[in-house]
Amino acid sequence: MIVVENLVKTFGGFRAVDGASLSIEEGTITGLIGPNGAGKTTLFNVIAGVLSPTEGRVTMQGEDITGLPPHTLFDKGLLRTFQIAHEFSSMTVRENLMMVPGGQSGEALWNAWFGRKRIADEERALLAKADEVLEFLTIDHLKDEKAGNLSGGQKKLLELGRTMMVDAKIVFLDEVGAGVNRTLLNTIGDAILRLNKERGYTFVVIEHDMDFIGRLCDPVICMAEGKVLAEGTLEEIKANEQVIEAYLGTGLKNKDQVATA
Amino acid sequence: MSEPFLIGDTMTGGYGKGPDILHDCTIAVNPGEIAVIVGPNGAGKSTAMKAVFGMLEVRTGSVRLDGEDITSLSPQDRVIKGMGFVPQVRNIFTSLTVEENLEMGAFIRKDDFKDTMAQVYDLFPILKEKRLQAAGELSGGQRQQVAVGRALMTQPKVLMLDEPTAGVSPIVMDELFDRIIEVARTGIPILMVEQNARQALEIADKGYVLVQGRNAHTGTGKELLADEEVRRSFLGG
Amino acid sequence: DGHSEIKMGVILGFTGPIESLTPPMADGAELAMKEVTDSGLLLGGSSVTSVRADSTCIDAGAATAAAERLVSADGVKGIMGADCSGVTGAILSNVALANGMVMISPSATSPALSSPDDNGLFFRTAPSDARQGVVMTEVLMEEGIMEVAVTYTNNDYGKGLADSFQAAFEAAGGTVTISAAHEDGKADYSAEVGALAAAGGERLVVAGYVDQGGAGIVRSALDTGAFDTFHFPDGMIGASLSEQFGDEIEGSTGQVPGTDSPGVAAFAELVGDAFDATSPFTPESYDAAALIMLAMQAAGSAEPADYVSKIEMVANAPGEQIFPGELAKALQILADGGDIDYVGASAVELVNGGESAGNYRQIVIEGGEISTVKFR
Amino acid sequence: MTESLRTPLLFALVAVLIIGTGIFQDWNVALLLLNYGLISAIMALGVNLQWGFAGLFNVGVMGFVALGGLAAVLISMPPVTEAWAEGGARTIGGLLIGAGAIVATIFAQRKFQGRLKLWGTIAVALIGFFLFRAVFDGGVAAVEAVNPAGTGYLGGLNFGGENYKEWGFMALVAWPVGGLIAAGAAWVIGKVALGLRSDYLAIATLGIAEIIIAIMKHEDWLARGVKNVNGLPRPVPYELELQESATFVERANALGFDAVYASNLFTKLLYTGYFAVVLLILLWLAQKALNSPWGRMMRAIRDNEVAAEAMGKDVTARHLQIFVLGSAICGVAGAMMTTLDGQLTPGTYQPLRFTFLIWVMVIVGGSGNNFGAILGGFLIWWLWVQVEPMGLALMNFITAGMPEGSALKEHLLDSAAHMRLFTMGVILLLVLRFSPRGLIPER
Amino acid sequence: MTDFLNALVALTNFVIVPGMAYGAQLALGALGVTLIYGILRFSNFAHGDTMAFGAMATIFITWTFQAWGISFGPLPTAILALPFAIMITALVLLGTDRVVYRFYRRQKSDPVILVIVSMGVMFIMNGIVRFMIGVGDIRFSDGERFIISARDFKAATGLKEGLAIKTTQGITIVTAIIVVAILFWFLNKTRTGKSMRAFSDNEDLALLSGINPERVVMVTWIIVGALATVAGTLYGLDKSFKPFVYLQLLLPIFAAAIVGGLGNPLGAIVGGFIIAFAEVTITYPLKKVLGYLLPESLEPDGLVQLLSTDYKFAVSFVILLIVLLVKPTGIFKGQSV
Ligand SMILES: Nc1ncnc2c1ncn2[C@@H]1O[C@H](COP(=O)(O)OP(=O)(O)OP(=O)(O)O)[C@@H](O)[C@H]1O
Ligand SMILES: Nc1ncnc2c1ncn2[C@@H]1O[C@H](COP(=O)(O)OP(=O)(O)OP(=O)(O)O)[C@@H](O)[C@H]1O
Ligand SMILES: [Mg+2]
Ligand SMILES: [Mg+2]
Repeated sequence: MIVVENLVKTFGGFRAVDGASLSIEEGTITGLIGPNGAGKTTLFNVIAGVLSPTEGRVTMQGEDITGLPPHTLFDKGLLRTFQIAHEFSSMTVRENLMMVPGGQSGEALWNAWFGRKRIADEERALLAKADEVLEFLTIDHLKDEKAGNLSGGQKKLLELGRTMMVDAKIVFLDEVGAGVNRTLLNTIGDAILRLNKERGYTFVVIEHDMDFIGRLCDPVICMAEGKVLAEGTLEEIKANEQVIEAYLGTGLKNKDQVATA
Repeated sequence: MSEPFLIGDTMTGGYGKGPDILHDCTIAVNPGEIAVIVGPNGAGKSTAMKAVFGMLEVRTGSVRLDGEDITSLSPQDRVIKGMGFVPQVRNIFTSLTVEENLEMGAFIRKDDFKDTMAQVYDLFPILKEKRLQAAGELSGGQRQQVAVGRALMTQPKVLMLDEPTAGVSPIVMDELFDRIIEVARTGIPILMVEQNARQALEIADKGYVLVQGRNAHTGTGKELLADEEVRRSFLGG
Repeated sequence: DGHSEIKMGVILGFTGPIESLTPPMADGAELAMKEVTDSGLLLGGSSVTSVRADSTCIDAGAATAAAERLVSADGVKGIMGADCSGVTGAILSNVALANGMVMISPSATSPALSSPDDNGLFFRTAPSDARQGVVMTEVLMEEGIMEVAVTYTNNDYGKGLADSFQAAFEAAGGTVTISAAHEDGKADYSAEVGALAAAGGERLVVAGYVDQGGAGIVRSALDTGAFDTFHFPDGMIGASLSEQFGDEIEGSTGQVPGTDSPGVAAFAELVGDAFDATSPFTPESYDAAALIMLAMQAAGSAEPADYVSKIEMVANAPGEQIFPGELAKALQILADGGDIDYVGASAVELVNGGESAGNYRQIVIEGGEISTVKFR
Repeated sequence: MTESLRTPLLFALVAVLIIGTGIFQDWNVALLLLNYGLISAIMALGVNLQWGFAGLFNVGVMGFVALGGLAAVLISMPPVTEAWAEGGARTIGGLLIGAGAIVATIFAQRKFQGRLKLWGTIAVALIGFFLFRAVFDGGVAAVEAVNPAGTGYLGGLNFGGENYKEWGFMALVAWPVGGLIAAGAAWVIGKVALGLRSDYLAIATLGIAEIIIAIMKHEDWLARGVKNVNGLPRPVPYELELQESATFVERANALGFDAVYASNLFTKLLYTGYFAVVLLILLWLAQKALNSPWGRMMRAIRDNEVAAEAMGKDVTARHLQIFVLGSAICGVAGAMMTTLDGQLTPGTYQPLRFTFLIWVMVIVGGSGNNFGAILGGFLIWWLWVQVEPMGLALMNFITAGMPEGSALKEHLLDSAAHMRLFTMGVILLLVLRFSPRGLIPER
Repeated sequence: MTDFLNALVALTNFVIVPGMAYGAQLALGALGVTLIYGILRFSNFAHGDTMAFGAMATIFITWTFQAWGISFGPLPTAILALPFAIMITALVLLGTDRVVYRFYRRQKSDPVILVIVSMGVMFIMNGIVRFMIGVGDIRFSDGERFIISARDFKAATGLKEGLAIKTTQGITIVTAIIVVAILFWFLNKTRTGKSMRAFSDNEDLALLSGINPERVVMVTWIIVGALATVAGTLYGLDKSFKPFVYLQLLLPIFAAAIVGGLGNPLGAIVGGFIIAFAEVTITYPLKKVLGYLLPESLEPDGLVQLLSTDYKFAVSFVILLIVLLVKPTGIFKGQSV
């Protein structure tokens, strides 16, 4: 579905993504892991058109999408969430969701002035959809709250909720789990699986929670220092020496002392 | 039971003129202890931390540090009293370099803080590498490390961390927890909010489960981990 | 009744780009009012009070509103003003014409304002630029100067004057090396002076204001050694010229409206230390106010509709010549049914339906002081 | 005070201020204030569209207002036939060559490759420039030589001939044209500058506005430059005509009015009617837009451009759209204002008056709220004009007790004019102190 | 050879020296603007009038000194008066902050509100200055006027072209260099300086680090007061003091601050020079210079001027636009709120 060839992104002299090549198969939930600063978010940003690559090429279903602006990619069905929540802080939670779908006829000024009827119908449908998503995310009681007033985790949920407002082909999730309650995260995991199974969404998931990755993802790609370090099932990855050293580690050293103290 | 070192006692309060978020919420920690707050998103965990730190008005209840009532002190004054805090969001100076961020952590210290800085760099080697880079250009996990490093620079008498491990890789998380334990062992009480709740409760002496601004469950880390309902509802089974 | 109070509007740019020029102008006009009031002779003992209003010089809307207020709310019987030609035009067409109000501007010199459709309500005591350009050419040619650089303040006064001068000077065989605008009230004139210096010329003609960019240009030209002698038209000639530059501009020339009459001296004496009598357009302001009041006396009425026809009559011959400080005498003559020829501080002579005829005093800077060479 | 009561009360306050002006000063003053207030409200609406809806920091309002004013001349003045004959064709030809040169340069820049790209492009640009100057300068000189004191420009498109002043409707035509010209300029400017963030966009627009004014001041062939164009036709009858019309005098007298007074009121009222219609139409359009999905999208873009872009909104295109719309509104207002003034005076366009004062209106009124912007427009304009007598009165009051002729008293009275801005400042601070988000804040 | 020297001197006298001096003046003003922007996060429109106020204070004190017979040798007496004027201006600014700005800071108002509030302050200061000292031109420079005057230079070198450097130009340039060096050191190397940057970056977190916001604000205003007074006084010494001009200075000052990158002191300096040189060079006719350099036969007839001075403002803004299009946040990466 998405093929990344030899991608390089430099900041000043620093190579944040350093010749990464990978491909994402249609219909999979691909996990993307790697140490902090490995270049995962940067890779997302390049694919999603926020950053332009220094070198390399990205294709989506055979079509070259390198350097296309994010809104064009959105129209092609490529959605993403932000690691650091980018909510519309002065709008209500519900409006945050309702603004998402593209091609709303009310977004054309002419209709805004003279097409009240059509807009009203569309709005009703949108509203219902938004409320459904909010309920799913357990934040429906906050629908009229300003998004800026949400808690850290709630903002993350809203990020996710936006991708659920439209029919996407491929969704990039950048640490949706960080700061989200584990019980809720399980539910989110269920939803991702369902969207994947029932609607055929492709997902790429950055996450540091191995349980979550384990439950959802196959295959898993591990990046380090801007390059792809390893690829395979989670089991294979977990067994990879380099991955353990750079990323997974071997658990707490001080655990016993404290627990008994 | 004697008075805990730091206690937010039956706090009730909310943001500005808005509704109460906290309802008779109590949180306490003693020297050498790690207290962990867990709970669903929006339960009021961050709010409770901010209330303890004086960043929002506590309408009823009080906050006491070492027996002294500090309910009406400003956050700065609490810093001077030895409290250190890492907020959940906006917790670094994005336009300052990493090193300057750490220096700002040591702002109130009059002594030489080179050693502490070296310790922080030891703990988070990547920060040493990026020490002259603007913190805003770091990756999410790196920022988190800067934020914790900044708080450690204060050499606080009590350390409060709001989700310090959000977004950090497993290896760094382990080290972070290790370090937190070490800090606690030197006798500094640590109060933290965690969503990586199981790992956190494993090292916690005390755990609080907050739900809708109220204390829902309280116990030692072990007890809470063992509690079937807590596990199911808040720790993801 | 004999002891009524007549209000006269004084509308000038008290704030804004020419704010430093306007206070003495208003003082000049009010001096004339005080003189008339003190005489107790106007229309059998009426007093004249001034109502000041701010034309802002730049904001036609605010100026129109201020003038509207003068006319309809304060009930003034005549307007001394305005100053900048933009707002003057707006006030004239929107307020004065519509209400049949008389306006005498002390400083608007733009030829464009002498349009035929002012309904005979608009006058000015400053001469139109066209004539000054010719006079200026004569002065320079007599000095043997054939090549000059010109800088003008970028408004209709400066531009009009520069244009008419350039036309006259070139027709007389002279060369204008460059004609560069400068904006008033700006921070720095190095670029303009650089350009003027590079173009060169025997003398620099500064068609600006002495309290504004004109002074800045002269200062910068002197400091860099670009020019040592200048030629100054009316806007540049005032006490502050010699105060600021003294003998640094020794040998510079210029001309101001004025005749061989003792009016200027009389005005200076009359003013004393009260304000700067030689500041640009200050004598003209005194004259503008005086003309309105004298016309009222001649008409025996303070209504604009009645006295408007008398303005040219009192301003021009025949009749006894009237100088500053002699308003009481003039009022008496008029009351007795006599005729006057108001000369005033700026040698007023109204032609072409309300324009000043334009007699000029040629000056030179000698020993750091402005001294008169002759009259033209 | 509840939100829903606040808006009508504040508008009532403005009404009271204007009516009070009518009662205590004069109805002519009140109506004049109202008319300029309407224009100010329209400008504020335009700025609010850009800032309040989309967060575009446009500080070039002055430029668009001035372009509107230019349209008033270009449409409603008669052509200067002699100038056209002397140099019209050459001037226009020059302009076309100039435009062609720009197109050719862009074309060269796109098409040339390799080393040719830089030098070829520069060469094309230079050749174009000299060609343009060679043709254009001569045309301009010829045009400006035609009676420079009276015309010296090409004039406009009013073909009423001798009686062009009777073609007052041309002034009405000029208003939308003013909007179009401003919109065209805004489109070009937006293409170039809209990529800039907040304050950088601000200074860029400020600079562009200065450039527009510089052109209007120096290109005499266009609209006489600083020599001004006076006597523009107007869409309402002249007071003098009314005063001479027997029927009007009769009717006025029947109503108990003096004819002069009545004629003044009548013309002003007609203007009020025109302006109010324009304002109401624009307000209706703006309100509909704000409360539609379009408005929601705009607010989202204002809030967080990166996220909006990721959610499929074409931020650049939307910015351009709203920049053009807002500027067009300012252009319409500018044309209306020039018609009301009866003259185009490029020298009056100063940023303080035509940019920052409008911003004060928007912010004090309440940005993001159309009613707020309109209220701000009326209120601030009223203050701008009325603080002058207020300052004067204040000084008179202060000095009332002082002995006649004392130096301090003189000094205070002489400074009265400066109390105008001082008072304005004090009031501004007081208003913003008590409603820091504007009088009618965004929802 | 002499021709070449003449050309060089002409260019120096009319382009380089005035450009440097004007650039330094703009830079000093822009430093104040940029500092407020960088730390208190709003564009301060009152800065022009603050400069006027500072210069006014200097003038009053200078007059007092002159009345007492105190002078400063070849340098202007005003330099002696500066420290006192700085104190007064800083006090006034602190008062303004207390009465006006603090409220909005506590409210965490939108920066644009603060911009409009600063316009209110501008109007008030504007009134106060005009009320206290009037609207006219005031010259208050004394001491030696020139370091080298054009006449002396010609006499000394025997060249046809003169070169003039005014004392005030010299002082301005030297001061600008010193001030920016100190400021740079202060902001980047001292604890207080860093805490100021931290405060501007993230106020809440600054609080959590024990930084006293009131102190940061106070220090900022004191520095701004000093900068404004120095800039205003030097400008007034070089040209003359007239309140209205300070309002007009605001535009090029902002242009300078922005082109260099808002919030960046070094940018303010570079921006100041760019704007100044843009105005002076692009409109400078090369006629004379070429006249010296080229053989007689090739001497140009026209002015050889790229653009007439009418468009000097336009030119500087075009340059500004080009710079911004190439580097959207100014030459030295600035901030944006
Ligand atoms: N704008 C920037 N300027 C300079 N360096 C940058 C910039 N953005 C990112 N980097 C650097 O690029 C590297 C990769 O960052 P990235 O955000 O892609 O990491 P990541 O893999 O997402 O890490 P994490 O798991 O912590 O989110 C980091 O070392 C970071 O410091
Ligand atoms: N600044 C604010 N103003 C108003 N309400 C707020 C604000 N911040 C948070 N809230 C509300 O207070 C409630 C508790 O928020 P808080 O941030 O304490 O949650 P939390 O337990 O930390 O959640 P998370 O795990 O998602 O961080 C939430 O419902 C949130 O909407
Ligand atoms: Mg990341
Ligand atoms: Mg939280």
